[in-house]
Amino acid sequence: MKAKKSPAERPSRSMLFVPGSNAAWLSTVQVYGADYVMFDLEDSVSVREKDTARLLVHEALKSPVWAGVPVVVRVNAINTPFFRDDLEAVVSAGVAIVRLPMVTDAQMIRHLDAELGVLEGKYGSVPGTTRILAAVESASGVVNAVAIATASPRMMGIALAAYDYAMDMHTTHDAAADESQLFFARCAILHAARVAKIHCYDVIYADVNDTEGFLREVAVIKKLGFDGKSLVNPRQIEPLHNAFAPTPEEVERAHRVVAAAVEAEKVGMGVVALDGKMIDAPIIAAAHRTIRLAQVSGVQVAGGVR
Amino acid sequence: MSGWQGRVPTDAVELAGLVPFAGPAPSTQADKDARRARKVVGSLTEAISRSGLGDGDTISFHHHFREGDLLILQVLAEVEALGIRGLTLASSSLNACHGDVVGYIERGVVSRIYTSGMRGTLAARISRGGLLPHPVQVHSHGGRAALMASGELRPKVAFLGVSACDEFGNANGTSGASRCGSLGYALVDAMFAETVVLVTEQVVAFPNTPAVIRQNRVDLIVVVERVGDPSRINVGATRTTTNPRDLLVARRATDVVEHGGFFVDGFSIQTGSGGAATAVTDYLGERMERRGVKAGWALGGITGSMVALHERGLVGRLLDVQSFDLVAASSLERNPGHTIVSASEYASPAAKAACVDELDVVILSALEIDLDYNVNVLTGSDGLMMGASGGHCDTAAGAKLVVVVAPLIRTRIPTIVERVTTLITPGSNVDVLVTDYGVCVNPRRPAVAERLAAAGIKVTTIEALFARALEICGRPRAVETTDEIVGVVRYRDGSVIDVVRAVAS
Amino acid sequence: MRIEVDAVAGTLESSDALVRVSPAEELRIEVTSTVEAQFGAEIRRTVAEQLDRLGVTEGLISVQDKGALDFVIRARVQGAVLRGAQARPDWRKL
Amino acid sequence: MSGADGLETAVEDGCAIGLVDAARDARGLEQVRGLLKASGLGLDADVELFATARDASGRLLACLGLAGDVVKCAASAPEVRGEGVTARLMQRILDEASDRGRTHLFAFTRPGNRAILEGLGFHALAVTDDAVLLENTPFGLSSYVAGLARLRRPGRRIGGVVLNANPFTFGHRYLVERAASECDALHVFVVGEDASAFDAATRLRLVRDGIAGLDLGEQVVVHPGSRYIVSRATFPNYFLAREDARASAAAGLDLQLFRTAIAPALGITDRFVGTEPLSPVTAAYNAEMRWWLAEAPLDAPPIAVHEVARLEVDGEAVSASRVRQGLASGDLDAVARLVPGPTLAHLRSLVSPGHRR
Repeated sequence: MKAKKSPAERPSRSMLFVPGSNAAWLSTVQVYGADYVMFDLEDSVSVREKDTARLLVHEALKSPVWAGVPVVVRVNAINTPFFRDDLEAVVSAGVAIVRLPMVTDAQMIRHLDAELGVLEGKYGSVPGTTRILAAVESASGVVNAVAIATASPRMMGIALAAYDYAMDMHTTHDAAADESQLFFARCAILHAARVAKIHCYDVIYADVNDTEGFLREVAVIKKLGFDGKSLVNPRQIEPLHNAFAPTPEEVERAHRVVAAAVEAEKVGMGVVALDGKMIDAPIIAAAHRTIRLAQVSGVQVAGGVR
Repeated sequence: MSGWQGRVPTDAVELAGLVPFAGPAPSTQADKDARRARKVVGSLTEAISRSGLGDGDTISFHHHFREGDLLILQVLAEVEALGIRGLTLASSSLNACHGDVVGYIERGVVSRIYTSGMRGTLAARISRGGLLPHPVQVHSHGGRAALMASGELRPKVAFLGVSACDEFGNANGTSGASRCGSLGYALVDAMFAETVVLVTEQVVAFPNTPAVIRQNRVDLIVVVERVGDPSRINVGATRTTTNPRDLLVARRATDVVEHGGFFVDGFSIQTGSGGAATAVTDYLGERMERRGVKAGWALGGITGSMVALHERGLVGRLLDVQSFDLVAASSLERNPGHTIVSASEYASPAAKAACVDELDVVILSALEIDLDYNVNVLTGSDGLMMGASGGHCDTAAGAKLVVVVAPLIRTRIPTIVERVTTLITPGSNVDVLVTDYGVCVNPRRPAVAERLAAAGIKVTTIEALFARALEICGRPRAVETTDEIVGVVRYRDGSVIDVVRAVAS
Repeated sequence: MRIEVDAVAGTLESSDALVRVSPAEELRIEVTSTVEAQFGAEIRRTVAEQLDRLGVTEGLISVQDKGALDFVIRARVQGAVLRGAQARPDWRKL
Repeated sequence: MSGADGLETAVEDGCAIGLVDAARDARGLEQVRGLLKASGLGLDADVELFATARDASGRLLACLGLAGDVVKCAASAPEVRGEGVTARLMQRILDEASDRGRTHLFAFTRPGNRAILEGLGFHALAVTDDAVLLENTPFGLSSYVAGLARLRRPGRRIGGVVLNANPFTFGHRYLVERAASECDALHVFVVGEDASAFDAATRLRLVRDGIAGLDLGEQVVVHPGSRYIVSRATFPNYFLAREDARASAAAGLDLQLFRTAIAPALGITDRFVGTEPLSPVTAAYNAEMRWWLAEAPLDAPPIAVHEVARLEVDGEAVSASRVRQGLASGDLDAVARLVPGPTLAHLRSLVSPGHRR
């Protein structure tokens, strides 16, 4: 039986996509410090290479290169002939998280949940430990986001994919030009994620060389409350992490909030105050999040590496 | 009567041992052709003949054109046609473009080589043994100047390729068509060679100032169609890298420079060429602006990236022994703060002062680095020579913070090894290793480790990185060699620090 | 597992390997590698072990290695053999 | 290289890999033709597609062609010569060939490209001063030769004949008969390419049936053709019907393979060939045969070459092209005087109602 660490304890700002057919990337991308790496068996793998990519991903998951790293694998959609084989290939190799694309309703998640249960039994994994990340890429997926997000205890996150969603909405997605067409979908999956207490990932930004546009979009989704974003190139990791890093001032204040809370608890005070203002539980929780984020971002109060 | 005869007493005791004036030498100044013919000869063959080059002599070259050098093979062809054999080929470095030297070795034209490094087929053939009658002497850039100063390496003829010079031999690398920029390595040859032959593409009007190679060191001048192809000085690597691994290593290396203890106003730095090194320079510019720190000077091979920092006012002076790209080459002309240093001034341990001794920070690379931080930049782990000693051990000896950057794994070949195949730079001169898998600090430098840790930089150990590499790659089999010594590695002071043995076939 | 048809898996890109299999009455394995000096023996061991695990006792197997890590070589051998045998993988045995 | 360094890091080459379909992309093909010309190469008519590398502005930097199972017509602009781009082009060609069911490929190129192709999994079969032929498996030729060796016949003097037999005539039969009379055993190879008026299977059948009438029994072995003998791979010009400088180089590869691989496997000591008054390509082939089989300093025993004068009927040499002309003009009576019974029967079936061509 293989036990897995709960993904909720980890930072999850960045999810780096890697084509499951690319041997060089599967051999090297662990060094870039993405919070999650996602091996893709879906869009980036041609139909011709589905079989060999599955084998490559299976072997990669079992290899010492990826030992101890919780890897996400994007399988092909449920209604494709590849789904079952993909799932078996990755669960038999002990995958941590399965990203299911094209999710339109909660039934799909329950189906995946059941399949995972069967395969976990078959291959000796601890039942229920394989987590699910649902990607919604359609109007119905967005509308059903809450049901999807709460459909299984395996759910660790929900993600938006813009290309198909925009087409479904009779529009197009051009991140550099405008993001208003994604506004509703972003809000919808965010609400679903917060209701379900799971992570929420934004769309990819395809133009690797447009750092400015990328950062503009990152600023928008950070403000909205996203946990992170799907990435298509390692070069996007550092700018993303920097953008998500709290400022030294924010970190300092967070430490003071936590210290005040600890002090209040110690002396048995029910009410916590800092600088004459009341601090309630959500503020304390937010302060803990900021400190965690600062720790993974390398930010120190006394101005260290940024 | 010209009025000078009879003025000097022939028997004055006071003049004992002095030679009386015997009349002026016939003047060439009036005759333009005669003036020109003093040095300018019609062909390489004529230059070789007039130089008196004979069997067993030493000929020397510079490698400022790197992969674009066209001179060495031209000269060897002429030398062979003249029936001269058994030469020592002393180039400041040899590159992949010199594969045809193999034939000259086989035919007995070349029998000894002094160089900073080798690559391509020449390197592979020599590494397999049985080709060169005597092992290659591999020296550093500073070490070459020292070998010349000591007299061990004393070229009979230096053939120095320049894009243009005047008829007296005033030359620089910044005029004419094929500009290579600095002529820092060539300056040593011009200083020590018995006969200096400038091979130029063009003779321009006197005086071709500012001259780098000066007329008083030049014996002969020969015009050829091409001496080098400057577009191949930095083949493929002129633009900033987009390779994410290079960028990752560069960012970490920049963190180390920023927090390693020498990032203060007026500091000095050398970064080298290649994707990661160029990226370090770019990142460093951002950090300097953010922190309000300016560098006093930068040394070594100068790149366009470094020129950009200079022009933004972030680096005060550029001391250029070798221009790594055309931007650097042209900057020499327009930026008064960008000046040339000779290999001797740059790095020679025999010089009365060498710039490396004033250097604060150097970024270096490695083909292999062992658990004792010893570095190999000459041989691959398959035992074949494929790199160059360069200024590695010179700068490592001088600089106060020596940062080696390298990917931990190059297509399954771990960079960290138990024992380097060939020792170029002793580990006691290396402070920090930056890889894509993490940063580690030489245990001999606890202060550096503390500073990095205090800044929040995660520091691991070289043993941990080594273990990780083995876990991923498997353990590579040690290279099998024969007893034949094909290379002698000279440390910068001229001592022998290691030997390269032939790879068993 | 018996190789019925010619098949290929993998690529010639750096860090990958190209494996080619053909039907034959004997087992022949040819390996060339850019890291032959350091890892030739280990690669041959991995290939033989994978063929053994897949029950391949005859066929012509050629491996063109471009510095692939062990897991890549395993996957490429599996891929070529399964394609050549027109078979589906047994995930428990791989 | 670097002053302080000794190392350079490879940069991305920045090329985009694409395809030019020779049948559909006239503009792309013209660009390819230009690039080939700049490298001193011609554009072969049988190339179906080219993998191409272009820079960001769309300028063609390198190309690699696929003609059937042969990779050829490789060229690149001076600034991109190197293994990286060739590797990517080759990968694309391998993928495209694989989609068409071709996994066993040959490469026909200049000797200077040999090392690069060997780095891409190809193995050299034959080399001349102008060309090298390679295949992408270490087992191809060796397996073929091992198969041939099982068909060895005993004897001191062993003959070899290669026929296209398009279709089999009395002329071919005469050549076989003469050769057999001088040898202890004779191996007859029938060209395997489907590039002639009669398909390979038909030509092979007509040879076998036509020779059966000679009653030579076990003395003669008729081999189906292979990729290693007068094929598009070993002798492209035979099929391109072209008369340029490559004619000799290409024949040299074919003949070298015959001498170094095929003949030793079967113990062939003598090669027989008809005199060739009509086809210039075949005539050139015969002329080179003597050099490559009997004289060239190769690592294989020399083979004696015998030119056998053509059989004449009605005062004119019998040839397959004469038969095809007779067939085209509907003169079966004339054809009947040129071909053995099985060939005639086949030709009659072609001109019978419902099979008219």
